[in-house]
Amino acid sequence: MIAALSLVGACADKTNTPRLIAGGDPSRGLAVIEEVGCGACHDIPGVGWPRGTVGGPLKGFAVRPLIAGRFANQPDTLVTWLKDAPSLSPASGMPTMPIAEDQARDVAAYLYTLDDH
Amino acid sequence: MTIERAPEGFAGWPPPILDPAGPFAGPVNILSWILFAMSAVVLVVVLAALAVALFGPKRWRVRLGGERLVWIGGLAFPVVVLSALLIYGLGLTSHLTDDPRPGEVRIRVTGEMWWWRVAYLDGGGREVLQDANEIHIPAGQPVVFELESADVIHSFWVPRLGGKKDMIPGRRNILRLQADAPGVFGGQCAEYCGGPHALMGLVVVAHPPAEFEAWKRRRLAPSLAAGLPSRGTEVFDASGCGACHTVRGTAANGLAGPDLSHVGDRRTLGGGILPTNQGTLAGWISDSQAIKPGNRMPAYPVLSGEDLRAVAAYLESLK
Amino acid sequence: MTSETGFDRTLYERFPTTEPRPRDELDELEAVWCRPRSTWQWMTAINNNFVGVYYVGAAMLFFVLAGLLALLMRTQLALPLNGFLPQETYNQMFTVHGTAMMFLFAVPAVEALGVLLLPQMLGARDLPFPRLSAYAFWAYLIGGLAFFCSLLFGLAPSGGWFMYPPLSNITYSPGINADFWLLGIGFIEISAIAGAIEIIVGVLRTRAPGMTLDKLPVFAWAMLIFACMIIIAFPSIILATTLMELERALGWPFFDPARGGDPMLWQHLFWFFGHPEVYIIFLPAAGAMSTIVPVVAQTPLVGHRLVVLAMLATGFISFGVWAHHMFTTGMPTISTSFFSAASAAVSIPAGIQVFSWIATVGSGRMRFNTPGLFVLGSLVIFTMGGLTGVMAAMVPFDWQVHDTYFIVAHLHYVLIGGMVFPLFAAIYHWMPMVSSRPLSDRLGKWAFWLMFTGMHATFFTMHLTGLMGMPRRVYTYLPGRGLDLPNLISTIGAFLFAAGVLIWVIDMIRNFRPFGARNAGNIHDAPGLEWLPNGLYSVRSIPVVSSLYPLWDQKGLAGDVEAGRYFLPRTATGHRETILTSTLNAEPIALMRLPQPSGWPLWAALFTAGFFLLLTVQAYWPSVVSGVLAIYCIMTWAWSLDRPLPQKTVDIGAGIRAPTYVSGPASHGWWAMVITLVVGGMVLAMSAFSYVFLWSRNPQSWAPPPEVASLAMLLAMNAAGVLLAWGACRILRRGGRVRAALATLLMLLAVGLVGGAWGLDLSAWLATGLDPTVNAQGATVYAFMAWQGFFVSVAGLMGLFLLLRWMAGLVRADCPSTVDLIALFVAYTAGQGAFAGLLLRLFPGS
Amino acid sequence: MRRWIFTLGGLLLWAVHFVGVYAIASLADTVSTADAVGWRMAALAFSGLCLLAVLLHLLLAVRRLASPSASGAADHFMSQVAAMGSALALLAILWQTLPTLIGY
Repeated sequence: MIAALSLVGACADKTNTPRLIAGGDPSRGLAVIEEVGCGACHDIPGVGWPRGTVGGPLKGFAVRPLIAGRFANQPDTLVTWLKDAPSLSPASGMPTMPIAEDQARDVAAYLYTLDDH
Repeated sequence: MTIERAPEGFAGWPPPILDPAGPFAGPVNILSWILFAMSAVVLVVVLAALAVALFGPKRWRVRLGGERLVWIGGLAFPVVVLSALLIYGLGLTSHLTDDPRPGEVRIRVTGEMWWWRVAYLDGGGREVLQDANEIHIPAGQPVVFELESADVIHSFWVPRLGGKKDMIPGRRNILRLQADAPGVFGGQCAEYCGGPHALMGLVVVAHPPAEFEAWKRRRLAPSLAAGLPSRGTEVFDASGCGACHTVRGTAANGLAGPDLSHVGDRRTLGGGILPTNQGTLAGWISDSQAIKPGNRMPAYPVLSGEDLRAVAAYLESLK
Repeated sequence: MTSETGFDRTLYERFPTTEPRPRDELDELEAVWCRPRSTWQWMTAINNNFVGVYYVGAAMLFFVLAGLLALLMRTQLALPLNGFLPQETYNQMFTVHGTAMMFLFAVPAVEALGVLLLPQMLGARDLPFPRLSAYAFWAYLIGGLAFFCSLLFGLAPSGGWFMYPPLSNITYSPGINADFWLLGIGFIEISAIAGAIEIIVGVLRTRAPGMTLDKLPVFAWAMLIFACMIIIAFPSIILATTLMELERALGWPFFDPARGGDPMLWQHLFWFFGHPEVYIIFLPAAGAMSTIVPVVAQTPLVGHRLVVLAMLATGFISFGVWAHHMFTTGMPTISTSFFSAASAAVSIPAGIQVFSWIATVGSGRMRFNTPGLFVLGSLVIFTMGGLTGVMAAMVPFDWQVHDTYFIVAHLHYVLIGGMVFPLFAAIYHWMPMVSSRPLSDRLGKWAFWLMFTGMHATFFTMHLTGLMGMPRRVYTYLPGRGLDLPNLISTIGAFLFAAGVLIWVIDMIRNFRPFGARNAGNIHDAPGLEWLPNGLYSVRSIPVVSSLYPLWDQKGLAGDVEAGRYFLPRTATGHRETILTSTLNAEPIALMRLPQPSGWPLWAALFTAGFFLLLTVQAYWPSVVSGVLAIYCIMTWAWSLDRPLPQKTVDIGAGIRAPTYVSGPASHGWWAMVITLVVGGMVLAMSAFSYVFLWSRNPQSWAPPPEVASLAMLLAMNAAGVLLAWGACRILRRGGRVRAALATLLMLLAVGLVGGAWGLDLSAWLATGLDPTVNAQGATVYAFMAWQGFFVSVAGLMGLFLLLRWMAGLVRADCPSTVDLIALFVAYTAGQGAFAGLLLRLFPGS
Repeated sequence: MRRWIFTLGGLLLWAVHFVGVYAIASLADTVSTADAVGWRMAALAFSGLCLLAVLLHLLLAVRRLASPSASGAADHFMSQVAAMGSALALLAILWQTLPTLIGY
């Protein structure tokens, strides 16, 4: 419900987002997030529970300049990060996630709808 | 790698009570529909009588407005309906509570705040294998569950396989369930047990009998990954995880928490609530309180990112 | 028909009298029954016209408060994984919601309705023990508020309203939260039993002359059965809560399996109370329905005798269904089957009542005013709840739906249809009688339709939610499983329901405004005595009743009553008074003097509350002080009772003379004491059950009792106590100052003997080395000792009270009631001591 | 008191029967389960006894209703309640006996 509302809101504002993900579908992305349990570590708008505290909260992720405070928040980097964070940052707590490329793109697309501060 | 979706849980559509998957749930489904039909008929009769009493023509109302209606509608009608139902219901109760027969697979499930300790028993009732929150059974044959509790009262319920039964400290209750075909069935604690009772789920996996035997043989041995030295095992040992958890084939032999010997092989984490993968494992280890508030595992904010990942990877490798 | 008391029924023909009444009679009556003037007088009012209204008001306050909690919970459940309420807060809220609705709203509300309506319905001036009503009300209000406020400090219990151990024991519920629950329940136990005594004696002994049992209003029947059920059922919860507090505070293991206890004992004790409780709530409401339906249909109730029978049968059979809450606990199949059969049987009386209401509506012409609508709504909702009840009575079906939202739906259908809607019908129906001003019919219809729609939206949906597998008492649920939509609908429904209640609250505030006309009169053309013109003294004169529907069948009754042409048209002795009548045929026996308002019941309630509250927060010394003060207040209150009047007999109307003092079984005090002792006896019976139950769980761990030979002394002392107490009563009646002194002495000796027997028993057990904290046998044995010790202490206080009265010259042959009642209590205590001694030594034997 | 006991006789017998069969079943469960047949027979015999008693009470109540000596509306009312209560109790006891027959 909240998810649907926030999606509607997000789509209305984000028609000119610079970070479109080719083939990424935000609603499928949210489904992947729930299936894979990203909430175990992150507080993600649209995911009521769990609201993990281990990784950073992802509210306003779309307008953040950096991923994990280190890498430019660009679509390709994000997709790589989602699948295999340790390859970019060996000290990160974020493990390799069991998601395929297209699923990662969907998740990234969803994260880029989170533009409210 | 693909995601295996968290099992269709204990709840949802179609209503699991009306979607039976075995001979202990099937007759209850039939009973349910008989009861629904009975209720619908009675309700219609009452409402019709009421409607006539309120709006009917004078002649009808006079016929209705005597003590005869009370005798027929309030006494005779319910007596007939209830007598039939009672005879059927008592017979069914008796049929569904037949004693276990020798040779049936026996599994002891112990309710703990807020997870399930699972032990597979041999013919003599000795424990041969321990696991948690996920129960594997052979399909097509009755399985005997010995239900116990370690702390407060819980209730073991897998709606598609049959009714629930309470787990009461100091007592052992017997429940027989059967899945007709292989499949995954959600379950849930039904008796309020404090704190995160809402998040105390479980999964039942039914295999073809031969596969079940194979699965059990595989499980009897320690996980291949258990003994291998890795950063994950080092962190696991150094953090004292073994004080509460057992990983067979290693020094970790704690009994307070769930057995982790094959935790990577379990579909869910945290009592049927999250899928098992490195990410959810890391989140759970680092701060399970944010996920399942009130559960007995403390948060581990002392682990570095790399250590956390290493432990998560190690646990995931325990298949 | 033969007379019950030797009263000559032809005397009734003298009424209505024809001679003119003296002019100042009415002024005297009004002066004696005067309206309170200061705030303090309002607070210490004891007349049922005031206490009844306070009582209903307080119950409705708790209804609204507990309803607000429901709204908060529904908001949390509106969305899956919602974060509106934290888990612990949610768990506390559903516990308080259930507890408050059952104990602070439902039972007190129907009891309050009885206190408010019964005297007027029965043609009495007031209930027989008005000060007890006041005490019960204040204890309830203070205790209830304290319990509710615990929520604000996060100190509320979180174990669910049935508080199953081990979850509620000290290990899993540390802190004083669970103790607050026990505290709240404790007050309700006190006030419910006090109210039940009041109602039983009121219905059986203070009816208008001629109101034989076939003319007893259905509502009064319902309240009578209700009160008897409280007397039988509440002892079980008294025992259960006492045992739980003993386990929590002192570590006596009644429910701890590691030390031979059994959590199932709690379930048996709780539900032996808990299921009758549902019918305890339902019966008065059904009685109200059976009273209101004939009025809205303007025709006598069809099948009146069947309805009375149905209520009696409910009163019995509802005690045979308690374990249908325990079908999933692994009881033997045969036992579950008994309870299944009884659960089916208990629905027959409900069916009789439903069809009697339909037939009544059919034989009359329905008026669709607000009470009429609530009555119809109740009929529909209750029928639906009854049907799901029959479903849940089928054991295999219950295995599936037990502890799911299906049951949540079922119980709300039964309770809202069986109690809340009838209560609202009753409020709309009787408001013109209570405040002489009707509630708005227009607003009432809005309230009804909002509540009716909201109710179905909320709870009908829950049947489905339950079948979809949602367990009850979950603070959240996972998304993507189809549960989102039904839960959202339920939440919207809950707010609709609340909107209806809000409209009613606004109307109530409007209704009690202190200005404007108040002259509703009998606007419904209802047939009951409560619709006679009345003042604070109830009716001007107490009519002779010759019909079940006196205002319909006895023409000119209202005028004659108002003109003082019946019994007691004045105050005969210059005090508050009413007529004491016989139980079956309501023949006048005596004039019963009623007490004046007094602050002592209020103080007693305050200090009783203080005692328990301070004990809960572990301020032991202040609590002892408070307890002593409470005892002092109660004694002072009792001090003014049992005083004979100078006039031995008075004219109670038309030259009929009646005594102003009676003692023994004819007196109302004797009845109250006997009923109190029945409560004690029931606690004892439930204790014996608990003892045998715990033994059967662990027979091998039972240690041998003390020597059986020690029984001889124990029994002899108790028997001697009984004999002396009986002797005291006999000797006092023979008159004389020496005999009065002798009677006092004998009674003190009797108390001493019974106390000594207890001491002997206790020391014998202490000598065996049995420890109450080590195993269940020790715990139960010492629980028996503690219970007997409590009775012995009360007997000791009574002895002290008697001694003081003797010194004040109040122990006399012309007022033997005090001695009689103490003798009854001492004799019971002796019997209880003997029973406990026998049971504990002979079962299971050495 | 005697009037009350007569009026409530049927229902009181129901209560006696309920407590009796429940006690017999509980005892059987506590003491032994081996000899179930014996316990069942005992329960059935007890049920039969209670049924007889209720029938007797029903007969008495009906006779009192029919007898011309019963005068007054109140007496008649109490006798009616007694008779109907007994009839209802008869049914309830019959149902309560069913478990012993088919409910094991």
